[in-house]
Parts: sequence; structure tokens; C-alpha cells
Amino acid sequence: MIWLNVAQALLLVAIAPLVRGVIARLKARIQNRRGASVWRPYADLAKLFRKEDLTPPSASIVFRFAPMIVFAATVTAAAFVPVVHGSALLGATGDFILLVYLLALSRFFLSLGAMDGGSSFGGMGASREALVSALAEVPLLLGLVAVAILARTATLAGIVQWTVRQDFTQISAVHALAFAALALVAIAETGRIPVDNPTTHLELTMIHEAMVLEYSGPSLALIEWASAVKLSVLLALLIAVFAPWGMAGGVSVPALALATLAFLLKVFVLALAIAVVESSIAKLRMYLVPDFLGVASALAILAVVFTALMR
Amino acid sequence: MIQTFFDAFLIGLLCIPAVILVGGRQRPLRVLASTLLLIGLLAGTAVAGVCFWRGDRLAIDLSQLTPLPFAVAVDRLSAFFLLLICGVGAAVTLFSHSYIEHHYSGQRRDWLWALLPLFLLSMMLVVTASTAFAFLFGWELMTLFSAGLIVIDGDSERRRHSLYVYLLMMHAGAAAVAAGFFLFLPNAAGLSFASMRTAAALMPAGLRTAIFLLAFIGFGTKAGIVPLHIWLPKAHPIAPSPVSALMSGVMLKTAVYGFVRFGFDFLGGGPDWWGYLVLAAGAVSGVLGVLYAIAEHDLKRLLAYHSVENIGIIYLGLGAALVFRAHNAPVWVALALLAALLHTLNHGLFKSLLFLGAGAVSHAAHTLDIEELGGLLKRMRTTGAAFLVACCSIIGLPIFNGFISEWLTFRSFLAGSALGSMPASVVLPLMAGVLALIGGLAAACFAKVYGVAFLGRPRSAEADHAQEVPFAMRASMVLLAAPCVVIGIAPGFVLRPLSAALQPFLPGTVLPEEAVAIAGVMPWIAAAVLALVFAATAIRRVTRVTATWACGLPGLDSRMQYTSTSFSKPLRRVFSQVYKPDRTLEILPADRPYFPTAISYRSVRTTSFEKSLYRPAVEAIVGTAHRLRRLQTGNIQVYLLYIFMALVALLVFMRFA
Amino acid sequence: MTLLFPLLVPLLGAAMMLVCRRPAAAVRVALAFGALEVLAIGNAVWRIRAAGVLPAGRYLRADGLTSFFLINTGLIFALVLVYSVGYLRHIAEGRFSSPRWFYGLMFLFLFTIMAVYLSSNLGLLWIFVEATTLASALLVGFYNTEGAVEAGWKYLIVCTVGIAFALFGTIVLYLAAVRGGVDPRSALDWAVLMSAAPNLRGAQDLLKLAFVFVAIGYGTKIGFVPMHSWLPDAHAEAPSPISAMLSAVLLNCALYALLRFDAITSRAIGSGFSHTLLLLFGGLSVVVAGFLMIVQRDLKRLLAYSSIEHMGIAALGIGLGGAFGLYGALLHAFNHSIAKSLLFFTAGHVRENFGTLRMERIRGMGRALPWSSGALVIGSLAIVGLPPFGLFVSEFLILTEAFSQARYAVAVLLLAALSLVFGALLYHFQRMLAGDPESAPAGPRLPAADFAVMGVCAACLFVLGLHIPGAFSSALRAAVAVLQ
Amino acid sequence: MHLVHFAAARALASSAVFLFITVLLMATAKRISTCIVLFSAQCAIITAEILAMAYVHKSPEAYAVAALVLIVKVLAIPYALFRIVKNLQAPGDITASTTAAQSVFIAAGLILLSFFAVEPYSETLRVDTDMLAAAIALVLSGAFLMVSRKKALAQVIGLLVLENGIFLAALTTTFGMPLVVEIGIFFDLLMGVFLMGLFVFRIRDTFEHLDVSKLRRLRG
Repeated sequence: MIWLNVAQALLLVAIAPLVRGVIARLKARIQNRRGASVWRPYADLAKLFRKEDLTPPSASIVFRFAPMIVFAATVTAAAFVPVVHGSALLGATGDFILLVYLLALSRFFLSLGAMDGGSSFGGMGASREALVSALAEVPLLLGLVAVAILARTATLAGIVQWTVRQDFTQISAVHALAFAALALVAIAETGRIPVDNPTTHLELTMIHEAMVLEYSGPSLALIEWASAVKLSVLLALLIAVFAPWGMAGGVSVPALALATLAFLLKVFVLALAIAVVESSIAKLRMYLVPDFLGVASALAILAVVFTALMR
Repeated sequence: MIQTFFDAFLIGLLCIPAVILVGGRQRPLRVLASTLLLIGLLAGTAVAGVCFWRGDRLAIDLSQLTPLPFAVAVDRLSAFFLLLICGVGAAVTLFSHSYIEHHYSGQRRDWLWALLPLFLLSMMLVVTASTAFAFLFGWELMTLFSAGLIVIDGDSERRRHSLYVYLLMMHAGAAAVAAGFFLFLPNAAGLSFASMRTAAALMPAGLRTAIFLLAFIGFGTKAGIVPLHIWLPKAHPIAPSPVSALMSGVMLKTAVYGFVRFGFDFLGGGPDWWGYLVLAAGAVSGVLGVLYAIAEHDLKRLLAYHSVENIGIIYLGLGAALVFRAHNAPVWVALALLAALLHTLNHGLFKSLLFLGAGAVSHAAHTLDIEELGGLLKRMRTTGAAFLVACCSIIGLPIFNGFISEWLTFRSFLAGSALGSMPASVVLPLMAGVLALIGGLAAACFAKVYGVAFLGRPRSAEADHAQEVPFAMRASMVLLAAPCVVIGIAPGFVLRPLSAALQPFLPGTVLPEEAVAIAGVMPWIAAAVLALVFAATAIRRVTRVTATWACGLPGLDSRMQYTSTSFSKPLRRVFSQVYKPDRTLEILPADRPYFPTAISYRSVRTTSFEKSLYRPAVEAIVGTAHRLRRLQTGNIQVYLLYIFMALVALLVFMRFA
Repeated sequence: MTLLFPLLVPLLGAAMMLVCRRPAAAVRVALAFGALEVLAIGNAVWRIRAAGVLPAGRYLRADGLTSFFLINTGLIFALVLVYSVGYLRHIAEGRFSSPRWFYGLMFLFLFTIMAVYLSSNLGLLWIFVEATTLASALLVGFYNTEGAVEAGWKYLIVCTVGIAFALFGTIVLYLAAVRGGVDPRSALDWAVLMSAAPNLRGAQDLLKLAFVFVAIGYGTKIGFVPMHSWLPDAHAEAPSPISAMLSAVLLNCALYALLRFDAITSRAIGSGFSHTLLLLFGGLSVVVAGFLMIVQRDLKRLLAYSSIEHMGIAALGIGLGGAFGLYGALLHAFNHSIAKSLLFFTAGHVRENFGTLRMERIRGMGRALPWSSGALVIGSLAIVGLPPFGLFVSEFLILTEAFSQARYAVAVLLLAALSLVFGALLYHFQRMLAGDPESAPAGPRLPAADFAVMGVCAACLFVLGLHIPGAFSSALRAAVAVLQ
Repeated sequence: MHLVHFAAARALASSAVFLFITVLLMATAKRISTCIVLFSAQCAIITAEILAMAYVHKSPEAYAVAALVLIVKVLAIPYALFRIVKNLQAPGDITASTTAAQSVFIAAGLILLSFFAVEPYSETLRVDTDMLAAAIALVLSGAFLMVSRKKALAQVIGLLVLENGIFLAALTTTFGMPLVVEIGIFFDLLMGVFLMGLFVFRIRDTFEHLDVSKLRRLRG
């Protein structure tokens, strides 16, 4: 069993850049551009690993170790989410709170690394990231709490086993609200369009890019890979919590293959959704982001309240 | 054997002030005294540890000597708090060994060394007292000695006002606690904790509620629950750093100890609205505490507000425990209490570490305003590292101890949602949301503090020339940082004895399975993260130092970095209702706005509990005093009239009564 | 004979004062007689302890209660005498204000107080309480300034009027006793009245009437609130040693008289009526004095109001009665007398060095007078009732009694008033102690005698806070047994 | 002997009325000297009262008390007061806060009030109520005098009247207390008057006026 769970985690980490490539490609096709190849992110990572690692004079040990801690925390978070099979490496004992706070660990060290650069971009990115993450934490946790209350367990593996037993057609209000809240938070957390534009370098709007402005070479590669992994972890979390049907019951190879196929299909659907959203909405002004996250919080609180009414 | 060790330790601590006051002048004698204190406290930690882990019971009874029954008894719960006091006390003594030598001289220094052991002793007396007289004796002495230590540190109009508010509120709180104790009397034989426990069972509900509310207000004042917190950001910053570390890290915990003794040990829980009251207080304190902290840029005031926030988190745990007690779900009560007590220990560790860090920063850079600091990590490597560990712990990041207690609190809220009754299954999960908000905001605040103060470029000459602090201070900070990480990675060795400590008032509860789960998974997570970090360092790389990117312009100076005010600006805008800031922008010269020589921006928080709640009350009292003063007219005829009227009034009262 | 000794010595002392002309000789003689007096009191207390009750002749009698108050008076008198030696050196020679007059009147004053404690007859008791007013009126007016004369006049007139009512109360009690069949010749004798009290139940409203008048009368001397107006003027305008004697000894003496009456009435008609009255006066005094202390501008007036408040607390203790109430009340009166004399001695030093007692003009006392401010800190911590000192124990006892009788109104009122007083005193003392002194004060050195006196006061407070010595505790319990 | 017995009984009955008259006159008195005279008249009436009672009850002690009252209250104190008034050379008028008419009405009201006050106790005390009422009237009018009169000496006289009232009350209800106590009370009274005289002189020296209501320096 252990090797299966390790494989699942490695699968998530491996396909992370691919997911970003697919999203970029789909956005290009929607805006009828040809767009770069789907494997472009892997090439970028390979290139960055070979380049020089530049550090500003004022940088301290935190600047050098921040990318590594960010990467480590995010990859450990990946070990929690059941992807192909019901049980994940740490999914049985650890629960979603651990996952959320591991992501918080990576975010915290990323903003520290940004502040260490000594330029105003780092501070700007860290300050905005602090705003977004502070307000995103409530809906993220409350959405998962709502589902956990219904499933009567906090471990992700437990939630998956409970949801699989529910029949597909009867959609509960709690799940709908929780999914909406978590979807909004996923967009905010991974810095997609309405909250932050991953491709821009415009001081007025960038959050994630501003933090990593000083990084280059292997450090930048680790950070980019980590943010890709974070995106795929959040998508996998959404799939596991809300649409786990199709996960392999047993350990036989055909079942796993079928489950992997189902997982990839679901990820593709979500990627398509992200691409459509990003192509149709403009980025929100910085001071409208709190309202965006306010809506997510309201949805999550409603979900929690509904769990009590549903009983 | 432990008993004699414990007595020797107490007596030893008692005679240190005498030694210092007598021979404080010579340096060797002072060094001897401080090392004696350090050894004493380490022995105290050992004794407390043995009592806590092995569960021995110690007792000292001085009732024949003292005018009223005065006894000390150490059970597991007291041992837990004793461990916290002695442990943090030892680290603080080590720190102040060189801090006091540098910053104070002559009589001030002698008095500091004399009052410090007495302050620690009074706190130990509070947590180990087993009669009301002993408890109140220690409780008032604790305030007195801390006030003495604050007075030594200096004198100014603002300090006097802060000290006055502190002493007055502590006295009012002590009066409420005393009333809470005395209300046991109609039913209890004496004022010893044992007789109070037996009396609590046969008391009418009304009396139990009165006692609970008095305990809540009395201990809430000392702990710093929001409406009663105004002394905390005034008193802690003006104390010497080692003393404010003790006050924030340990003294607030004696209030939590008192509240747990009253709420769970004596009264044994009550109706569920008690729990919701405590939850509400905890939530409001937590959120407002962290929001006020975000707006601060004086390091000590910021840390003081964070004490309010962390006490809020502890009260959230206690509130959940009270709700479970009302629904008599003993396992979940154990879980919630475990969470609250563990957070008390964790906060004791990292908050005192933060204050010692602040002391080290003020020692090195002579200022505590983080707007003028920056780049201290490169100049003060150990202090920076220890401060980073403390920041991660207070936010509750996984590998550090703060996370364990916040995680347990989350799981107790989650468990609470399974309770059938209506309010509980909605309120408790929402409290999980509140805790998440507090955690998020704390992360933002400490990213600001650490980023602005320790990273980036120094913003002032002092910050630039900051030197690393002497060895004793560094050693004490490392001594406090180590347990933060150890408890974070392997919480099991603290959780098991702690749940055993709850046995007396939660009979038959075993270690909750959530605690077992976290104790199991945390080592693996830590191992995974450390392994991946090690793997990442293995990547071969060529590093080169180049100038920071400044959009190609030359001359990037330190003032272009984000300051703490600008960092917290977005969050302050979102929560502007909480601050209701009154902003003033001044451009000089006024007549040529487009060619300014100087622009000054000032934003002041106008909402303050002191103005809206306390000022009217004080004015009413002083108003009555002035009206009463007019009764003393000075005219002898009026005085005689008072006597005759009093006589007539009494005769009429007697006639018709 | 042993009871006559403490009475005659002060009389002799007063007489000797007329004889010796030169001030230096007067001081030495006064000290000698003072020592003799303390020995006399000690011997009397020792004999009473041995004999339980010591009647001497028709008009003198001493029991446990007397010996307790004798200890209090002896201790405070000794302290005041030693302190006044240093204090009088600074007084300008005036027609009335020479050491000769001072010690003469002081001994007279002490004689009257001794007579109050040792007299067995309630009539004599009244006469000597009135005599204390007369003896101390001149002492209050000792300085011959405008304020002192005004304070002396008010003190004399208001107290005499108050005491007149006490006489009427004594007469009504005498009437009730005679009606109740007690032999008229000994109807005012306290012991006789106590033994005859149970069968006086018939004259219920007479005894109530008597207690009302006595409460108003002796209440004026104790300084209960509606009748307190003379106290701040008298205690503030008198020289500091005399203020100490007034606050620490005279108020206790009036309280002693009220206790004697309360014992009789509560044995005759039950303590319901009298104790309600005491609780009423006590509560009123504690609250009103607490409020008035906030707005005081003169240090000694502040201390005078604090005396009113503490007498109110003692009244509450007596009003509650029971196992702890009386014990706590007597202990509180004793502790208060020591703490208050310590504070008045410090006030004397402040006046010498700062030239004024107005608290706005006293700044930076902490640096200017280190030892006096140390005494002030100890005194104020004690007077406010904080732990290491005796008053915390007595207030704890009174609160225990209040709560165990489930009298929550009284208890909450007391706790609130204590916090109010703490706030008021802390506000004033902090402003005086902190800051840096503008004018360099004259002679910061504390004379050895004063240092010893203040040391003794502080030591007593500290010891009584931590451990009540066996002998003292048995004397206290004997005093309570007398009244039970 | 029958005649003397008859005269004593008549004296007992009528003296209350004379006391009421002195109370009313004193309320209207304009000068201190008239007050002093009226006070000594009051004491004379009380001496007569004591002699009558002593005769009726045949107690030798009462005769001694009567002699004491005669010497101290009728002669000594008024003489002392007159000497004080002469030495003071101060204007002898009594400035009052109530006009003469108001004072009389109040005095009359007080007399009526004293009758009502005594009425409930009449049956328990089994003593002639009008004498007790006179005593209470003296107490109340003494109090009224002290409160309304502004001059220091007037207050002293008010106090003495009040003392008279209490002494009379004692007399009527208990036919005299033990002699030692009586002597003590008189000694106190004498010393009190002496001290008040001393203070009156010191007030005149320091304040140059004797108006007590102006002594308002000690306030708050």
C-alpha cells in the first residue's frame, strides 16, 4: 500500500507543470492563439535548474532557504490528497487542517523570502499575499469543515470513502455551497485571473510574481514548481472531496489505470473551466479582492449552517 | 525526597533577595545570587517535571503559623503550571543575567534582582496554593512585585498613567476573585480548596452562576479578555524586557489556571450558556487582539496585543470544554481542555521568547519601533533564528508547537458539531472559522514583524550597527526555542501527562484519539519536510551576489522598502470599521502642493475601549465625589444640623421599624 | 493597686510639666514619665492576663477587652512620644506651643484615655470620654494658626454636642436598669448591667432609645459619616504626633465605649437592632469616605478620611458579629492604628521638608526623601489592605464573616469601597512619590529616633500580616470572649 | 409642715411652665447678656425643682446635687460668661440666621414637638409628662439656638441649654444618678465652659470677629 500512496503523491507532483501547460494552451486556443506547447513548463523548469542563482546583497539565510521550504511544504501537502485510490500516504492519519496549514507554512516562508530581497516589490507582494491569504483561510477551512461534519470524520481518506457511498444524482446544498466557496478560494490561493494574473509583471496588480521577482535559477524553479504543485493539489482536493467517483476500489492494475484515466479526465475538465474563466473575466482591482473573498466566506458559513439544518 | 527538595528550593528562592539587598554592591556577589537563582529555578523545573510526569503530590501546610489557613499542594495540574513558571523563569533569569548588568546600575539593579525571585515565588504560590488565603496572598503579591519591577524601569507621565491603570484594574480583578472565593462560604466549612470542592456540589444554581461570573470577570481582568484588556498593552511594554516576558508569558497563565480551577475543578461545569459566554469572549479577544496588533509598530505593544489574541484562543478551548461539559461528553471535554492547556504552555514558551527577542533587539538597536529596524537577521544570527522559530510557533505553522494546540482546538470544534443540540452544532463549527481568521491574521502580522524588523535592508544607523547580544541572552533564547520545535514535532510526551492531569475532575477519560493521531503523524510530516529541504539543498547551483532589481534605476535605498504601516495598510483598510482611523495628510509647503519638501501622513486609531467604556465610569465616580465634597461646607452650624438630622432620622426609623 | 498606677503616672507627668521651665528638661522628664507609663501599662496587662478580670475599688475594673486596648494605647503612645521629641525641635516657641505645654496636655490626654478604659461605671466612662475631648481640643489648637483655632473650636463644639446625646443615652439605660430592678447605686456598673441584662428584656424600646442616642453620641467621637465633619479639620490641623494620637488612639477609645454599650444591649434585647445600626453607619462611612478621598488636596485630610473609612470597616465587623466579625474588627482597629500612625509620622516629615501638605506641590518625594517614601509606600500598601500586612488579614476575616452570613449587600459594598479607596490613595501617592523634586528639600537625613519609630511600625504591620504571635492572639480572643 | 409639703408639690407642677417661658424668651433675646440671665434663671428653676423633689422623696443626696447646681450653674458659669463678655469688648449683639418672629415660632413648635415625643413613653415611665416634655423642649431649643445663632458665645449658651435639658431629663426620670457621676458631669461642664471661653478669646485674637459662620476656611 505504501508504494501506491507514494506513487499517488509523485503523480501529483509530476503532472503539476503539465496542468499549467494545459491551462495556458487552452487559454491560447480560446483566445484563438496557437499558444506554447503543453510541455513548455517542463522546459522552463529544466532551463532554470541550469541557470545561475542570483542573490541580492541584503539577502540572508531566509532568502536562500525560503524556496526549499516552500517546495518541501507543498510537496508534503500533496501526500495528503487521495488521487487514484481511496487512501493517501498521510491521508489516513493527517486531516485537511494539516494540509491547509502546510500550505500556510509555504506561503509564510515565501513572503519572508520576498521581504528579504530588500526591494519594494518583495514588500508589495508579501503585503498583498498577506491580505489574500488572511481572508482566504476562513472559507477554505469552513468549506472543508462543512463536508467533514457531514462525513463525521476529518481525514481526507474518510471523507472520500463517505462521499463515494453517496449516490451521484442527489446533490446536497452543503456540497454545492462548499464547492463554490472552495473553488473561489482555489482561484485566490493559486493566483489565477480574477485575484492575480500569473503572467503579468505590472506592479499595480502582481502578487505572486512580485514576491518571486528577486529569485532566479534553481530557487525560482523550485518556487514555480511548488506553485504548480499547489494548483494541482487544490484541484485534486476539489476532485477528492466533491467528485471521487471513479477512484479505484482495489489495488489491481486495470482498476488503477482506469482510476488514473478518470482523474486525468476530471483534471482536464477543471483546467478547461479555469481557462474559460480566465479568458472571460478581467482581473479585479486590488481593493475588490476582499469582497471576492467575502463572498467565498459567506458561502462557506452558509454551508456550515446548512449542515446543522440538514440533520 | 521530592518534598524536601521542593521545600529547599522555595526557601532558597526566598533568601536570594536578602543576599542581594545586603551585598548587592559587589559584582561577584550579584553573579553568585543570579546563578543561585538560575540553579534554583532549574531545580524547580526538575521538581515540577517529576510531579507532572510521574504524578507525585507535594504539600506544605503553614496553617499553624499564619493567621488564616495557608497551605500549598502540588497536584498534576499545579505541577504543569509550576513547570511553565520555573522553565520560563530559568530562561528569563539566564537572559537577564547580562541584560540587567548592561541596562541598569546601582540601586535599580539591586532592586531588580531582589524583586525578580519574589515575583516568581508569588506566581508559584498562586498556582500551588490550596487555600483561598494563600491564593489571594500570592495573587495580590504578584501584582505588587510586577508593579515594583515596572517602577524601577523608569519614570514618565505616560508610564505613571499606565502603571496606575494596571494596578487599579488588577485590584478590581482581585476583588472579584476574592468575592468568587467567599461565595463558597455559606456552604463550605472553610476556605480550603477541598472543602470548596465538596461544597460546590450542594450549592444552588444561582450561587454557582454568581461564582462562575465573578471568576470569569476576576480572572478575565488578569488574563486580558477584551473588555477588560486595556491594561495589557499599557503595562507590558513599560516593564523591563525580561519582566514583560515573565508577565506576558507566565503571569497571564496564572489567570487561566485560576479559571480552570474554578470552572472545572470546583464548580465542575454548569449550564451551556457558560460555555457560549467564554467562547464569545475568546472569539472577540482573539480577533480584536490580532487586529489591534496589526496596526501597531512598537514591538512590545504589538506582542502585548498578541497576548490578548492568544488568551482568546485559550478561552475558545475552555469555552468549548464548558459546552461539552454541559452536554456531558467527557472525552470531548478532555480534548478541548487538552487543547487549551497545551496552548497555555505553548504561549508561555513562544511569547516569552518573543519578548526576550524584543529585549535583545532593544539591547542591540536601542529602539523597539520596527519602522527603524531591518536586516537584523544578518547582524544578529541567533536572535533572528530564535525569533523566527517563535514567529512560526505563534502563527501555528505545522512543525512548531503553536500548531498542535490550534489543531486540537480545531478538532474539538469539529467534534462539537456532532453534538445533537441546536446551538452547539452551529456555533462550534463557526468558532473554527473564527480560529482560522485569527490564524490567518496572525500570520499576516508576524510576516510583517519579522519581514520588516529582521529582513531586508536596515532602515536606521542603529539597526545597521546592531551587534549580536552576549552569550547568556542568546543561550536563553535558544533554550526557549528548542521546546517550541520539540513539542511541535513530538507532542505525545506532553499530551499524555497533561491528559492524566485532567483525571481529578474528568474521571475515567483516556487520552483522546485525536491526540494520539497528531502525536503519530507529526513526526512523519516533520521528517518529510526536512528530507525534502535537504534534498533541495543537494541541487548543485552557482550563486552570485548582484544588486537588488530596482527597475534599472541606480540608488535603491532602504526607504524604498515596505514599512510595517504600509505592509498592514491593505488589511487595515479591510477592517477599517474596527479602527475608525482619523487620517491627517500634511504637505509642506502648503501653498505649492506639487513641489512638496515634506509630506507627513498620520493615521490614529480612534476606537478605544478606554474612551468608550472606562472614561465615562471614572467621570461618574469623580463627579459624585465632587458633589459629596460640597457636603463638607466648613460651616459649624451645618455640621450640627447633620447630627440633629441623623438623630431625628434614627428616632423616626426606630419608631416605625 | 495595679490599675491605679497607669492612671497616676500621667497625672504626675502633667504636674511635673508645670514645674520644669526649660524645654530640654521638660523633654527628658516627659520621656522618663512616658517610659514609666509604658511599664505601668505592661504590668497592668500582665496582671489582667493572669487574673482574667481585675476589679479595683468601686470605680475601676479591667478585663480582657480593656487589656487589648491598653496594649494598643501603650504601643502608639510610646511611638508618638519618641517621634514627638524630634518633631518639636522644629516648632516656633509660642505662648501655648512650647514643649512644656505639649507634653503637659499630652499626659492629661493620656490620663483621660486611661480612665476611660479602666472605669467600670458607664457614667464615669462618659465623663472621661468627654474629658478626652476637652484635653485634646487644646492640642488640636496647638499651632495657634487660623486653621488650628477654627479646627479646635469646631472639634470642641461638635464633639461636646455629640457626647451630650451619649449622656442622655446612658441616662435612659440607667433608667431601664433601675426599672428592671437593678439596685440604683450600682445600676451604671458595667459588670452588674451585664449580669442583669437578660431580665431587662421588658424595657425593649427604652434600651433601643438608649442605643440610638449612644450610637449618635459615641458615633460622633468615632467619626461615623453623618457626624464626621469635625474629624478631617481636627486631624489635619493638629501637629502630626497629635494627629497620630487622635486617629490611632482616640477613635479606638470611642469605639471601646460603643462596644461596651453594644455588649449590654445585644445581651439584653439581642443584637438585631444595634448591629443593623452599626452596619448602617459602617457602610455609610466606608462609601462616603471612599468617595471623598478621591478629591482631597491636603495629605493629612486624606489620611483623616482614611481613618473614617477604617472605622467604618471596624463598625461593619462589629455589626456582623459572629466568630470572625468581632475578632476581625478588633484586629482591624489595632492594625489600622499602627498603619495610620506610620503615615502621620511620614506626613510630618513631608511637612518639614516640603513646607506644605498640599499634594499638588509635593513632587519627587521618592528621590528627595528616600526613607520617608519607603515608609509611605509600606504605610499606604498596609492601609489599602494589601497582603503582606495586617489589614489584609483583618479585612479577609470581616469579609469571611459577611459572606458566611450570606449578607451579600454588605460584602459587595465593602469590596467595592476598598477598590475605590485603593484607586484614590494610589492616585495621590503615586503623584507625590514619582517625578523629580523641583525645590531641593531641607535636611533629607532621617533622624535616628524617627527611623526607629517607623521601623517598629513597619515591623509590627509585617509581623501581624504573616503570623499573629500567640500571646497577642490569646489577648484578642479574651477581648472577644468578654463581648460575646 | 403641711404648707411646705403643699408648696413643694405646687413647685413641681408649675416649674415646667416657667421653663417654657425662658425657652421662648431666649429665642427672642437680642443680646448675649440677656441670654446669660435667662440661662441662670433656668438653672434657678431647676434648683427649685431639685429641692422640691428632694423634699418629696427625702433623699439627702438630692440636696447635695441641688447645692451643686446652685453654685455651678446659677452662679459660677453666668459669672464666668459675664467676665468673658466684658473682657471681649465685642458688640454684645447676637446675629442670628432667623428673625426674632421666626425664632419664636420655631421655639413654640419645638415645645409642641417635645410634648408629642414624650407622649408614647408616658405610661412606661410613670412620671409626670410635662416635666419630661420641658426637658426635651430644652434639648431641642438648645439645639436650635446652636444651629441658628452665629456668635460663638451664643453657641456656647445653646450648648449649656442643651446640657440643662439632658440633666433635667435625667432628674425627672431617675430622681438623680449616683453622686460621683453627677459631680463628674458638673466638673466636665465647668471645664468645657472654661475651654470654650479660652477658644472664644483665641478666635477674637486671630479672626478679629466672633461670627462662627465666617469660620469656613477648612472645606472639602
